Amino acid sequence: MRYSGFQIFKQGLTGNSGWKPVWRDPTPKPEYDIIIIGGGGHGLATAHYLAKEHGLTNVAVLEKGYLGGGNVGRNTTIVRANYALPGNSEFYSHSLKLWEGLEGDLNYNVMHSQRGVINLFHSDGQRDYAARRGNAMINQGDDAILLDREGVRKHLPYLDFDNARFPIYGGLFHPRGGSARHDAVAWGLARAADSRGVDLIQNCEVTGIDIEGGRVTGVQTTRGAIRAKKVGIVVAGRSGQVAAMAGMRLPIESHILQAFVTEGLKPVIDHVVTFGMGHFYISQSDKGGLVFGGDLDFYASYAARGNLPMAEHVMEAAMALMPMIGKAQLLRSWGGIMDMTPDGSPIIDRTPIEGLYIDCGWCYGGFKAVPGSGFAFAHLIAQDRPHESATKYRLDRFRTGVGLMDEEGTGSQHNLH
Amino acid sequence: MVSLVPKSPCADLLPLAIAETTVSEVVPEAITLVAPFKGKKKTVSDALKAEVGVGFPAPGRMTGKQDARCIWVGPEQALVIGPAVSPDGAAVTDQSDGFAVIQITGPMAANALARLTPIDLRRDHFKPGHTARTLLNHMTCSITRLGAASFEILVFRSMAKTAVHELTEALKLLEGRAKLS
Amino acid sequence: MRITCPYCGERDIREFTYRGHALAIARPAPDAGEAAWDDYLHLRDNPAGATQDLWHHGPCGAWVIVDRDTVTHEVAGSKAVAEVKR
Amino acid sequence: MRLDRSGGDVAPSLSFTFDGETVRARKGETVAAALLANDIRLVGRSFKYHRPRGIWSAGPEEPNALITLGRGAAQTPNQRATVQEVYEGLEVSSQNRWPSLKTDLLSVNDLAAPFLGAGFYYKTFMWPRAFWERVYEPVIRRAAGLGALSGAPDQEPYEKAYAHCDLLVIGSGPSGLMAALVAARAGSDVIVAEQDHALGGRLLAEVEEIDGAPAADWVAAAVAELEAAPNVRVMSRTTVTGVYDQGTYGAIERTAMHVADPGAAPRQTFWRIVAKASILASGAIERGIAFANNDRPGVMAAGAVRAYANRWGVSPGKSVTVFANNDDAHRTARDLAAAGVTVAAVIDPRADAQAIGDYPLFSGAQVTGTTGRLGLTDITIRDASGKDQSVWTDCLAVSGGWNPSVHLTCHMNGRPVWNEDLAAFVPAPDAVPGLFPAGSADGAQSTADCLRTGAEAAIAALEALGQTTEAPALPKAENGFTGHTPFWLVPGKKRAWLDMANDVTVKDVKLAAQENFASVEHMKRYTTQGMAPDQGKNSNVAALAILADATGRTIPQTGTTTFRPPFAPVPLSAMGAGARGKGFAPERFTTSHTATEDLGAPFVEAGLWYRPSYYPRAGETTWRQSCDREVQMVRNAVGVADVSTLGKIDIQGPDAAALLDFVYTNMFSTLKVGKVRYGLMLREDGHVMDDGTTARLGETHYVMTTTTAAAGQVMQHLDFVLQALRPDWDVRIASATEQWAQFAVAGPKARALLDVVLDGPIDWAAWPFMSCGNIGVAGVPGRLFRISFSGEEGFEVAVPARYGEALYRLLLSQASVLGGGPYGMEALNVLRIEKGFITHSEIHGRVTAFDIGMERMISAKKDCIGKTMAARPGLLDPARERLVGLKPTGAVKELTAGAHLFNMGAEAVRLEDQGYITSVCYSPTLGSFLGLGFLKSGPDRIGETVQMVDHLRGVKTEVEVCNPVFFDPEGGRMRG
Repeated sequence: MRYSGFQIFKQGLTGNSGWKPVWRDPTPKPEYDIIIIGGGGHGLATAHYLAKEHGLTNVAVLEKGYLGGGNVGRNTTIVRANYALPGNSEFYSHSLKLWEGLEGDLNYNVMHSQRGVINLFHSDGQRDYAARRGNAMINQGDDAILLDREGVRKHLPYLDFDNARFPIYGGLFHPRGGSARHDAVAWGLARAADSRGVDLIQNCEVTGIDIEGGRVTGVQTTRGAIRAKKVGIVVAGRSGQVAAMAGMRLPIESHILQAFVTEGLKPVIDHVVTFGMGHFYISQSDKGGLVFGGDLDFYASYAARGNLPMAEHVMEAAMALMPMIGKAQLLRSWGGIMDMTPDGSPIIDRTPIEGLYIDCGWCYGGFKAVPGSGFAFAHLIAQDRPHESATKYRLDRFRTGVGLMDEEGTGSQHNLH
Repeated sequence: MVSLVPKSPCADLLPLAIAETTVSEVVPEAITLVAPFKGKKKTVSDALKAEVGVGFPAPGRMTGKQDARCIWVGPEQALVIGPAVSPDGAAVTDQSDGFAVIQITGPMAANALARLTPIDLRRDHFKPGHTARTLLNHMTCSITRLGAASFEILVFRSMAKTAVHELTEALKLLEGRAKLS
Repeated sequence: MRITCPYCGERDIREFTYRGHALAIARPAPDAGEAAWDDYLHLRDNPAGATQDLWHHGPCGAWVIVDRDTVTHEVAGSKAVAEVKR
Repeated sequence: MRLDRSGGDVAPSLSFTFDGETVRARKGETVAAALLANDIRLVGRSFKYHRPRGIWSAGPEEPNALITLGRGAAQTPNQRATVQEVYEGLEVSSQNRWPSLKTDLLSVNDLAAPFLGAGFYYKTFMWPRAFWERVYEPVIRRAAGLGALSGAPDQEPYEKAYAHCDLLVIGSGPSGLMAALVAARAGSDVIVAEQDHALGGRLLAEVEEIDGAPAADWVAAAVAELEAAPNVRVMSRTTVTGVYDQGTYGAIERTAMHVADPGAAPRQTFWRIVAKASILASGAIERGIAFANNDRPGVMAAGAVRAYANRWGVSPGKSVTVFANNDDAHRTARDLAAAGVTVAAVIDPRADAQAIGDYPLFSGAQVTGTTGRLGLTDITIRDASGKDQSVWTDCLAVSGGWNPSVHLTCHMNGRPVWNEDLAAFVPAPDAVPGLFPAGSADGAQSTADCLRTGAEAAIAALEALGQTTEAPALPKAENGFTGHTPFWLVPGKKRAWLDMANDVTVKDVKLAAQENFASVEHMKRYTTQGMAPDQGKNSNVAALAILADATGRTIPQTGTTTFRPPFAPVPLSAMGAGARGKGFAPERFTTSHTATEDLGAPFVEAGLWYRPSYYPRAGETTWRQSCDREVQMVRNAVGVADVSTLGKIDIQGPDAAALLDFVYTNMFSTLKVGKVRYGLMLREDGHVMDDGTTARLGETHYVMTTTTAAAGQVMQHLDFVLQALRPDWDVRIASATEQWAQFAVAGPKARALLDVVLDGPIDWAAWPFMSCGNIGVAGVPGRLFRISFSGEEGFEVAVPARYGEALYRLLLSQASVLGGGPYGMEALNVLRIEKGFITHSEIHGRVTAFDIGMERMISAKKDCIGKTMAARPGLLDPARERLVGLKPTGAVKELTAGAHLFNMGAEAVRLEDQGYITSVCYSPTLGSFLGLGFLKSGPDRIGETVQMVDHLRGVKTEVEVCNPVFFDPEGGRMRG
């Protein structure tokens, strides 16, 4: 069923009884060409692009809970392509281009809004690094504008310019950056994949990976064994557990990242704003809630809930940067499980087991990567060679030291990125 | 020959009094960090007793009194506040100028600290003579309970202004709260 | 979360910084080989459940090994690294 | 209207305004009570359809009556009229309406409702693409949201505080009070947190007796006992908002929101309460019934109607009706009738319902509709025989039963358990370690049960803390009104609201099921049910029941969404209290700060420190003029700079040398006493962590210098090495950064300046380059290091910090005699770039010793941190970006930091990228811009010309690749 304003009008006149299910609830088949473990954003995008780009539809996505129930459903919805280092640069650039066509591609309004991202800097040194990054963005063909203090003031007059502990020197403005409605991304991708014949199987937890002679042959699940020629693992914070089923140990430690939303407010913040000194980022959703977050809680955890000190730190950063939001009230906080790598950049690669592929290590930058990651992972699985946008996301780079992408420069400690 | 005029960390900041609670600076003769080498704790403790009459404290404890006291500040580390000491068997580091020593005394003292430090300050949990390495809002500090309503706080010298600001703000808010009908 | 510093007693986690898995204290020999070093610095069991990790109690300077559950955040115990390694 | 009650009611004594109209009120009332007392039912407009809305509840769960307080910078949106206490002069405004509450243009949305069902926006607004940001989204954003922020900074005072106790009692209804009494009498350290200003909970709202006297008497006695007990702290107006690990609770106290002139008191206080155990006595929240147009002002929760009547002496209507599936709600009719209010009808879907008073009862009946544009005027009753009749009523009290307030038990991922008997979720056992639910929060149905379970929970909690307590004699209390039959909705075609706050109706939930958003999480997210300010407190269970029905599952099969912190909204200014302006992070001041301020130097932040940028002199109009002068001053005479911010770590012990050999790449055990050596420190992953000089003051005594930025990290690193890796070493380390005020004295006249300041005479021959030692400084014991970060003959002189300001002033006054003076960070930066000295601009965390040309500093004779991993093949690739010097040679003579490098003739795109520039300066010494940067195979390309492109600043030039040491490469000036 095609969605459109006309369809809404038509259905509205007929009691809205004609809307069809957005996806089927298929029973798992005994065998698929490809199994994708994980029905989050990246898994659904992988399924979508396998079907759309490679014509592979004998594919199942196995999700232990509900579709889109992982980090794609609990994040601060920021979409951007503003990285400094090769590897990340071309990947996120490609992902952003996919975002720009995603609604047409999916026939689903994911509310991708290019409202602009402004990264503030607070010293000469930070400015120089922002300039290096901004120039890398333009080298890549993306957009970046270096704002001075007055330039920032024009866009964000409500910041504390008078008495800030860390004065605002300027900002790196990325006009094509923005946000999107997170759940809609998952649903739109799921609907598109389902419509092309991919089986999306919910409440189906993978409990084992079958390997024979160094080759993957299928998976064990809570709904029985399913055979497959190829298996892709895309399970974010749970990567360690699923990889262990195949006898692998990953360069990943799972951490909690909290996010926060206030009660609905009339529009006050147009952009996505980030505060470098406070590890704070904020935007306002179309419903009016201020959506914001900060740093990791810093300790390994699967609890999907945060602790107070970091929550307080985030509120303090908010008050330091933009005291005009002081009277907004925190409505809800939540935590996602982040698959942190030793350099803060992801992995899309083959594994030592033939036919088994992995896409993980998105740290807390996974949302904006959803289409790019799905596209590249689908390409890798379908063609058994990396897509040109993701050639550097190698699993062995930590061992070899080749092509590390440590954007933060904090080194091989998982929680510091 | 010129001579250098000393200036204490809180010279321009203290004393002050809010809501019958006073915040004042103490400038001890010396502050010495004493860190016994391996197996030398007893030797060092004896030496300190001989030198200034206070033994090396157990974790979380202060030994001695106002004129010469020794407060635990970390594993195998204590600060002797009072006369300068140089016991054998320990790494000795002069910290006389490294810390701002602030005392807060009065009915609001404990309440003000309860705005700033996450430790349990209840009387039966943190008694006179107890000391803690902890936080004063975002700063690391050492807090020692001197009496029922009296505490000594050590913060890095460079942060004296922030520490005094934090205490002042806490006291002002408490005073405002007390005035609510 | 609250963690017990072996010297200072139970404290709010805001007094601590986290380092990672406690395996960090078992530094391989310089010639242990590529795999051992990769294990040490990068690869993790990343357990969903009981783990041992390393925390630094900033105010007193102690490094602490904490037995903790990554799913429930239950803290089963802690000890000073210096004691473990002695 | 106000009820004419005998007893203590006082006449309204104060006034406030609602949308500009004056309203008379009694002290202690909520805004909602006062509005109802004045027959004001229309209070706001709904989120999506802009439907007229009134007051639903009498507590913090209120979904409809959200108001804005005050104006200007004090404007506070989204406050609950049912919580906010009135005070003289309070300004209250309604929200989400334009131009006025009664005439709201966007109420046109209500007419378009068939086209605005759940998730409609996902299906449209996609074409043309550019219209989303430009047209559709701005319109949607303007229409959405509830209240508005003023846009001005919140300058009012807020605070944060900590509290500790043995037992935290959350809520002070019968179970909370009983629990608190038991624990208090047992001598336990108790905190009672109550969101209301008065303790008592539902006992304040019901007509009941305890021990044969009005319940209020029992409450008063209990409160008096608790307040008198030295081991009890009563915190009223305090809502526990979150449960965190190991007995940590967040709570928000509305400290001074109820007074006209709060003075310096905090408006709100965010508490962190640490409790060994807690009692969850948070009560229950009444749920509604879904029927057509059940959202009109005047449709209220039955318990709320009783609260207004019994507690505040206010009847929300003149002719009240009741629609309920339970006995408890019949009390509403009984109490109002007793107060002299007309009770027009009680409609109970249970065929066997019995009246408990003198009122018309329609058993086996339902309410099928309501009318009244801006407030309820009539309801339609379908009686047991199926006959409809209309009844005039201005207040319909609705009850679909009660939901235990299990929210806090979900904060640690506990999933509440469906109790079929209660038709409600109750807390899962052990959902939160140390938390004991009691009373109606745990499903208790009567006051007697609440008192009993409160006592039992306290006994259990104390036992968990190792304390045995006798069971107390329980007061005798009400034990009835427990009959109920689940009843969720009245079938019909019209919209029946579930989540009034977010305008989610039964149709929306059914549409979600129809479209296979069948998971409860999908339904919630698709319809937005439960995502409004009340977070589903009023609607979750009913929505779930309807979803379960629509998908052919039971409620337990359907599952629940989860409640997350905070339980009640917390203003950011309270949770972020103290962080405005300079309060965000501690400020660190050097001893020379005041003297530097006196000279008019602007400061820059260096970590938490403030350091001078430059020292403007008369006639200088730009920073460059000052900087150039200061550089030349150092090169030609003498300059003085405060370098106290650099980390200084005292290292003592028999194994001090071994430690240094292990943490630095190069050798320190071979350093002679009285000498200083530059050291490079790696992270274990082989990248550079920090650099600095270390001096050997004695055989077993070193003092290490770190950069300002890395001081804390290095200290922690050394602690780690000593405790975790080499506990066998006997070494003690201590931060001595704050003990010393240290000043760089650099330039050809440095000795001349020091001759005046140091206790002399000095035999300079005994102070060669890289030497150090103790020395008298103007009569004070100090230290002298002969080191240089400027390339000139340089010293750093240190004195105990108390003398810092005096020494700084002395150095400056004596320097000026020699044509010298102070220099700031800008000049310091130029001096070091001229010499090719690196800072964290270069060692930015991604570079190795190899990258900065220092691979030879990794001693082959020993192991050190980072050595093994630095030898990974990828880190030794000659084609890596490696440190070089850069000089402009093209038409444009400028360099910019952050620019990228490309081969001549190459396009400035990623695939052609050859490197980037990290530091630049204008060198007045060499009359040119100079840069440091990283270039692929850099050191192999000295002499080559490459292009520099800075797209952002529009600068493009040709640059010559050169040795990074631009000035005095042999170092003759430094060695003197």
